Amino acid sequence: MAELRTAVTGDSTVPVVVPGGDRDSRFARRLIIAGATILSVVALVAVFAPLLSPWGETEIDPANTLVAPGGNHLLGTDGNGMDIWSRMLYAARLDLGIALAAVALAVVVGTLLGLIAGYFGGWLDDVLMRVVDIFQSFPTFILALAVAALLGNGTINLIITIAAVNAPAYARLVRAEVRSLRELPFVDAAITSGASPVGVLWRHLLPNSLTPVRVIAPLNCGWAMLTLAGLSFLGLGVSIPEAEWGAMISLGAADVVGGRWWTSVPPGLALFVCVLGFSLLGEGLQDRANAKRR
Amino acid sequence: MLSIENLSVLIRRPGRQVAALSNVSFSVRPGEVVGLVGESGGGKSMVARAIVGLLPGGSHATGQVLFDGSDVLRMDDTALAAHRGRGVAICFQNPRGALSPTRTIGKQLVDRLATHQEMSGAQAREAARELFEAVGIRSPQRRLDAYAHELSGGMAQRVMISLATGCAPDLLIADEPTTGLDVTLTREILRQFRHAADTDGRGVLLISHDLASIAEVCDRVVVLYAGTVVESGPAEQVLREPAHPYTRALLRSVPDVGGRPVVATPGAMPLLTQAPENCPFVARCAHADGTCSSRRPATKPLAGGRGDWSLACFHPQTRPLDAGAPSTSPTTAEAGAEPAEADRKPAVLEIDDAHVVYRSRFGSGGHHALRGVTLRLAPGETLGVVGESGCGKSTLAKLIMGLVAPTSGTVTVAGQALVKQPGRPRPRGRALRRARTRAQLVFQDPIGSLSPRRPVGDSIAEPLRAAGLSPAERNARVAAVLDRMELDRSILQRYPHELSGGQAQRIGIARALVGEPNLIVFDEPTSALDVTVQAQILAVIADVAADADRASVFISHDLATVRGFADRVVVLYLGQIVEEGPVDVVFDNPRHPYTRALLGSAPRLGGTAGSDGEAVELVKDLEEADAATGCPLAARCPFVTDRCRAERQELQSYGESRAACWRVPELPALIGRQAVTP
Amino acid sequence: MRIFRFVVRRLLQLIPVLLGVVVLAFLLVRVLPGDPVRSILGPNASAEDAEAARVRFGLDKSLWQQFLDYLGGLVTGDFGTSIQSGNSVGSEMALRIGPTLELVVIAVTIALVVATVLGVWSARRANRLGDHSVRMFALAGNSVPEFWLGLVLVLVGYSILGWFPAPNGRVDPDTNLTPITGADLVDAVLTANGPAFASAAAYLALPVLTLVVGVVAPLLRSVRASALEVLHSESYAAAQAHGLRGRTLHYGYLMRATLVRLPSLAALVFGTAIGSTVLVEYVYSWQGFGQWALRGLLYRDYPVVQASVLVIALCYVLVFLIADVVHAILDPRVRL
Amino acid sequence: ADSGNKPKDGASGGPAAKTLRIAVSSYLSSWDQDFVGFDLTALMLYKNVFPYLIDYGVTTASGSQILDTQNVTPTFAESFQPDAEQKVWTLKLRRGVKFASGNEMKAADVKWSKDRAFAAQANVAGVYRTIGLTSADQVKVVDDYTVEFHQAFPSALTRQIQAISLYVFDSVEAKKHATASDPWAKEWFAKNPPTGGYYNVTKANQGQEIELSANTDYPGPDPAKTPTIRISVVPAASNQRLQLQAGDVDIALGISQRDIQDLKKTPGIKVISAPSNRQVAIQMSVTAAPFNDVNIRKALAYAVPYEQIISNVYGGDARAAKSTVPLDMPGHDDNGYPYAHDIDKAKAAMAAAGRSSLDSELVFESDNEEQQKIAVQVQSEAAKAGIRLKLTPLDPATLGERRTKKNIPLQITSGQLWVDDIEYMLATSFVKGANLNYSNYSNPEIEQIYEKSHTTVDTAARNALWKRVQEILAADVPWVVICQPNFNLPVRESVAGWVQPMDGLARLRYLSASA
Ligand SMILES: Nc1ncnc2c1ncn2[C@@H]1O[C@H](COP(=O)(O)OP(=O)(O)OP(=O)(O)O)[C@@H](O)[C@H]1O
Ligand SMILES: Nc1ncnc2c1ncn2[C@@H]1O[C@H](COP(=O)(O)OP(=O)(O)OP(=O)(O)O)[C@@H](O)[C@H]1O
Ligand SMILES: [Mg+2]
Ligand SMILES: [Mg+2]
Repeated sequence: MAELRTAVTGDSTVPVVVPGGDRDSRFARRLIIAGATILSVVALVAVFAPLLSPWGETEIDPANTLVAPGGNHLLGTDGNGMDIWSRMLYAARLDLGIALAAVALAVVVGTLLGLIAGYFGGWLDDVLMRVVDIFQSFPTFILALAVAALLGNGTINLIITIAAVNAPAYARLVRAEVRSLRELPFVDAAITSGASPVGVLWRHLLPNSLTPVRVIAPLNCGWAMLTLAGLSFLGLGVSIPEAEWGAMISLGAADVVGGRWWTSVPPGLALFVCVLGFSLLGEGLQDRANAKRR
Repeated sequence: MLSIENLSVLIRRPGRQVAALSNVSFSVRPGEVVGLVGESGGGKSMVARAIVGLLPGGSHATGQVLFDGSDVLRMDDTALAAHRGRGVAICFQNPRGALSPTRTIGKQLVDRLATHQEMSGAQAREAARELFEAVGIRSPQRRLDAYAHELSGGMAQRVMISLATGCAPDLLIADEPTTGLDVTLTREILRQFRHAADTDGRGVLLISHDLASIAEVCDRVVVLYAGTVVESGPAEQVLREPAHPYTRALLRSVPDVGGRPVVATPGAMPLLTQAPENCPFVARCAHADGTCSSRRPATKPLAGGRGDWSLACFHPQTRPLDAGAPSTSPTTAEAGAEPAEADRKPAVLEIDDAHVVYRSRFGSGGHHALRGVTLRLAPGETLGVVGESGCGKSTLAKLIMGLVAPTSGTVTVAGQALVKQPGRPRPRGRALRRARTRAQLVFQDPIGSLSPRRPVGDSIAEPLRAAGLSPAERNARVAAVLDRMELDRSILQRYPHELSGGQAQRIGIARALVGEPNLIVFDEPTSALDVTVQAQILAVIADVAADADRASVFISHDLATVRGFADRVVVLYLGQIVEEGPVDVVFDNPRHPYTRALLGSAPRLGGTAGSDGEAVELVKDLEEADAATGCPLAARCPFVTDRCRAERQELQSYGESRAACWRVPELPALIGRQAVTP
Repeated sequence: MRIFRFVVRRLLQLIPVLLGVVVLAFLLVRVLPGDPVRSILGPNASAEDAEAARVRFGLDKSLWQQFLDYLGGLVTGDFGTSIQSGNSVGSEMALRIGPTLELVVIAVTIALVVATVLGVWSARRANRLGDHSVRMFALAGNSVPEFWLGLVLVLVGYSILGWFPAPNGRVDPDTNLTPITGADLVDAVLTANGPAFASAAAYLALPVLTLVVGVVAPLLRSVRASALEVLHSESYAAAQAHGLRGRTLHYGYLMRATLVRLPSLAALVFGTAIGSTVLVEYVYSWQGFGQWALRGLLYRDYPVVQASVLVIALCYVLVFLIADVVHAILDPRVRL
Repeated sequence: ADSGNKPKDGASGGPAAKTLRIAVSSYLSSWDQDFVGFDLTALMLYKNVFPYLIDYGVTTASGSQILDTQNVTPTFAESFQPDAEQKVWTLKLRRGVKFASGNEMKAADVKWSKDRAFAAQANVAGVYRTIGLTSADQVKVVDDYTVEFHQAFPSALTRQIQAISLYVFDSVEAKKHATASDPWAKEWFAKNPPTGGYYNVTKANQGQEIELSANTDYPGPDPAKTPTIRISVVPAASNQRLQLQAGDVDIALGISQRDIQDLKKTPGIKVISAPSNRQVAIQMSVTAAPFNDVNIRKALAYAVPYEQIISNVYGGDARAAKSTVPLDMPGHDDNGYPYAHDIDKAKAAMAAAGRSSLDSELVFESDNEEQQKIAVQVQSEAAKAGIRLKLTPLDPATLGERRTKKNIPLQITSGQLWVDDIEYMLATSFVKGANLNYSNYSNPEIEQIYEKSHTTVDTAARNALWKRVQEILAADVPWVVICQPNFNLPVRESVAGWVQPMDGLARLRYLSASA
């Protein structure tokens, strides 16, 4: 509700205009569009990386290590003589892939747990939630290292690690949602219409409990990418020499001090933009959801 | 004091535009109670907002809202700040939502007192206590430290009134102060406003969708339809002989305890994007002609009308609203013959001494919601269940549907137990699911009872799926039931939020009907709906309830709606049946003081019913009455004796009805005395 | 009293969780490949030497026996002996946890204050330029990897501008700070050591900034959203319509209602911040808990890993407990 | 303020600074050298705070001062001499050497220290086996200042081995803290740094900073030159560089290779360079497929891009290998070492093995940037010869375990031997079961030569043996020696007196700085 703005005129036929209205949702839409655009560009880059990059993902130009941008190498090369520009493009594949896959896995596992815990309640709920507590309170990087050490440090394991770290949040979210949905009349309506428990869960509670998940998931994707970068920095990321932004940044981070910004700034920007894309999308979705609630 | 002149509000949003108000004019004088009535979306709240200068963003307002001579729409910030609270104070539509959840209500009141009456801390607290007392809050000292969520609806409304009066305004606005409250409270709250006008000389603007309930306390009424004033005038006359077809339609939509039948008006209010060019009611009006649809009638004083009675209509009606309405409806006429016949068939529903206790999650104890209810319902019979909010009506519905298990006692639906009951077998798996479909429930919240992310077609077909029908059969049955509900097929693909309340409730009834159940329970199916839509849905329900081989239970806190089509009625109080019998017997000759109290507080249009003198006033709110050992009503009953307090009476037969009260024989005499010494 | 009962009940609920964490950590470190004793023995050690070392640390016993010994130790507050340093894990941890907690607590507190002030400010100017810029800055800050931000801040703040001390520790050794709790600011206050306080604060500035930038966005987003919700709520409109103004309106009707939902998110953010310290500590040579735990993990120092997992989990659940209590205090609707 | 008259410590100018600041990459794991603690930072500190009774001398090589591993001289000891049979070695202690507690160092301290070492069954006990010392009885106290070591057999390595093992605890102080369950005062030594060396530890904040003060009571040659040395832990190499550039540290021990190239050009900083005998190599498992085939080992040896690695990884600051034995090691011989980068020969060798391609795994240390880069370059070139390598970085614990299991097909190793001698090299790396023999290599002839070398004391005879050893190793190629990187240390220009440690453990006593 906005305040009336003064229009000091005696004429009662001149409308008094109250500012405001829907700018909220307009901005939310812009955020969503901006985020979606960024992400589509990144996705396109990921798909067409081989066409866009003059060098291979791990191709070495031995005569030209750490050369500055220009000439044969659009963004210069790193300490191994690999082309930054090409690696930066290829990295979109791994980064997007891992983030999306990890979040998807987390959503599936977390939602399932949350549904079961929230719907059946009782001891099952208690046990599941305690398990979720355990996982949630377990330090991320120890979990990551454990998974990496157990399964070797491959892409799949990174996905598992990041999913394991995120799944508890979804479990909680969905559980809370299911618990409040369970009290709503439509659930009673389904039961009295003879729906089986699985039917109620699957056809009624699941679709309705996913609303907050949809809002959180994009934000979470961005966060997953940052986690991936952090793991790379700790040497727990993707295996050398695959191209991944976080790994590129952490490899090149030390170069910045010596003035060789190109090894880490471009992948840093790429990561930043991509995470920002997810954040914008998430923020927009959240805005829209909030506006709907009001 | 308040004079609204030619006020129009257009709300502009990209992609949509609403003409919320079009050329509204009326005034409120000090000491006067003016009622503003009309259907939902008619623009009532918008008027209130314009008066306090809180129009929504994107509003374009023209015209004037003159308050003591200055135009609220054009006030600057300081003038507005002085105007709000001190000049006009508003009681919001949803009192619990309008109270800040994180501040004690005492502090909220003190804030108002400090701001507008420049009181200091201790002084303000004392004044707050007194104000609470004045609006009928018991143990006000303790309540000062309560939070909004700890209050019942009635209590919250009282607090809201005290907050508004705490600002010491010249004009008090109450936006739907009684929606959601039950009949006994409604009366009490409305009286508070009359009181404010009479003793403090404040102007009062009472907003409601329900003409009948506010009629009693208003001096004048203004009827709003689609943002236009269609009729305004002295309350008494407008209500008795409304001249505008819309006002008449509104009044006819409201059921009456006296038994006057509800007449439904088809159609719904248009959503205007511009100030109307024609009469906005034209599409629903029986008297409409070419003029009505080409021109918009000007507001003119009514020829021959007394006072400032004016209306905007080309065809003012003059006949009284319901001359010679039959006092009994056809369905109830058969009622007397039915029980004997019903006894022979196997009962559809049998409840035997059922108790329900809601256990609290931690610790012991719990809430005893039903205390020994015994019921029997035969096919074809319609049972009305009435009682105040919180008396256990919904619990009874859930008990029947097998959504709660009885703590003791038994419930049998179509010969089967739906939940685990002590010492009885119950079906499992598919058999249980089929058994469940034998009884169906129609919910109070029509939209909320539909799964939000499923097309409604899915929801309707749900019982058929449980019965294991093939998709083709399902489609046929769904199509049939849609026809009966007069709904278009295209609605099946829609989602619940795309439906109007009336449509959603038709869907709800369709879902209940589609599986041909033996029993349908209606739990306050119309209380969330708009007045004219209510009338439409009640007509549908009456039709459904009349199906010969199906039993129905109709739950309502409003006795009048029950009267229309129930054969028998039970009156529930604190989880117990206090009176029971054929509907006309109970309504025309109530035995229990509680039944009398309920009947007494039911709104009635000026003098239609004649039992006013016999009304029983209960002394306290429901929540303050704790059922101890004796009669559950003991704490609130004006006729209470020591015996009532110590011992509970069982249901006793009095003619065709039964009641549980020690003092039934003496009551008529007692009531006479109470009327003399209140 | 009700709060007390609630806390006790919640503490009891923590027992299975912590027990689960203990079991999981215990098993996890043991199924990890890698031999903890090899790294302390040096290349010339024979198999017998290795066996002797294993015996010294009780690693020759059965898994069950080791677990029972460990549990027994925990009950008496003994976290075991570090394989790497031969020191008691408890005393090493005591030195490490203080600094890290100090860092995280300060950062989260600042983030909370900033988020609250800016969030409410932003909500009041919803959809104007100021609001948009605040949100965009927060989002941008949230989209940069912490270690990268840290390195850049070091480069700019220390090397180029020279405003901040070298990233080589937590306090200038010349101030002769006597460690008591390990949290330097606290110790400086306790020992009334002014120069040490100044120095510790200067050393804290950049790491805190790094963490704050990393975590402020979700908090800000949440505060803004709930402030907006309150501003649009009927209860706020009612207070406005009744002519309440200024401080009464702001503090009585806006702030508390806005902050009600913040504690649980703050707890979550606290958890993330604890996780991020590993990186921040590395960048700022802040030999704290995260570095200690990471090193323990890399060398499979079983007792160290077990203890650090347990302590992080404990911090985490306690912070959540505190958040719930604060929430209950702020929000009268919460039933305890 | 010019103070040119004051005596200079060979530094470039200014008065001697009281404090020297050194940045290291990690905190030491423990102060107890017998039982735990086995990281380079720890070992370096031990060298400076334990009284080591004998140590290497100093010599000058190609313009810089280096430790002379051939010349082991008494420091805290008066003398250390063998009998005629070279089996009994007599150690005479210097009088007046005091621990921080004020206790004088006596023979009983040496005896207690050796008893403790044997009891620990780690570290010293392990290396003593190579010179025939296996039990505490072999160490005998003669009088308060004389101890005898009775070896089971004579050894040419005794001086070298004792140089790294003869450190002494303050046993009088230690016994005060010993308990029945902890007779060797492990708990006390885990917390309390040893005393009596060139430096005493005056402050040690867990994880952060260590302050060393010169031991002014040291009565022997070469006392510590700088009164106070502060060692701070800075894990990020780039931060070490920044601090060195800003003058906040004087010496940075953990700077990465490419930063060193930059720092050579940075004013105010000098990079001390010296050839070193640190070897970087790929050890190939000779007992597991596919590298059990000598031709495939040769293929890899030809496929490694030596020059490319030297220039890309070390910025040219490394020497190519000419033999499996390090370049400057006595007895080094580069005759007949054929391996240089040549993909055609590599393919030919593959063909000789009957393979056109194969898959394998190259393991390296996960936090080692140098090894990681080498791995990438090797992977890229080896692929050209049909050897497809999966790169597997391993953390220390996993690496340690897999090494004991001997199941790593290829691994990058790097390091320098503590003893600059081929017999020691064979003992540690090439005889069956040797600890650093990750290749699982064994060759009967090498075993024979090794046996013979124990008793061969004559230099020419030894060199003849070593020549044969190198021929055999070149033919068997258990290792691909990649290069021998030079030692580089960036310091502030004010720092002087650095002595290049051939064992990689800095002797801080020689360091000085001008203020
Ligand atoms: N904030 C808003 N933005 C846009 N349109 C609005 C807004 N508030 C109300 N309207 C529209 O203005 C019209 C009048 O609304 P108003 O709330 O005054 O109706 P009402 O008579 O009070 O109805 P109810 O009985 O449901 O409270 C409706 O058509 C509604 O949709
Ligand atoms: N799930 C529950 N747990 C605990 N108490 C409950 C529960 N449901 C209802 N109650 C309590 O039981 C009593 C009866 O509730 P019920 O909903 O049956 O009343 P009602 O007559 O339908 O009221 P209304 O007219 O407000 O719908 C109320 O006091 C209510 O607070
Ligand atoms: Mg309204
Ligand atoms: Mg109900």
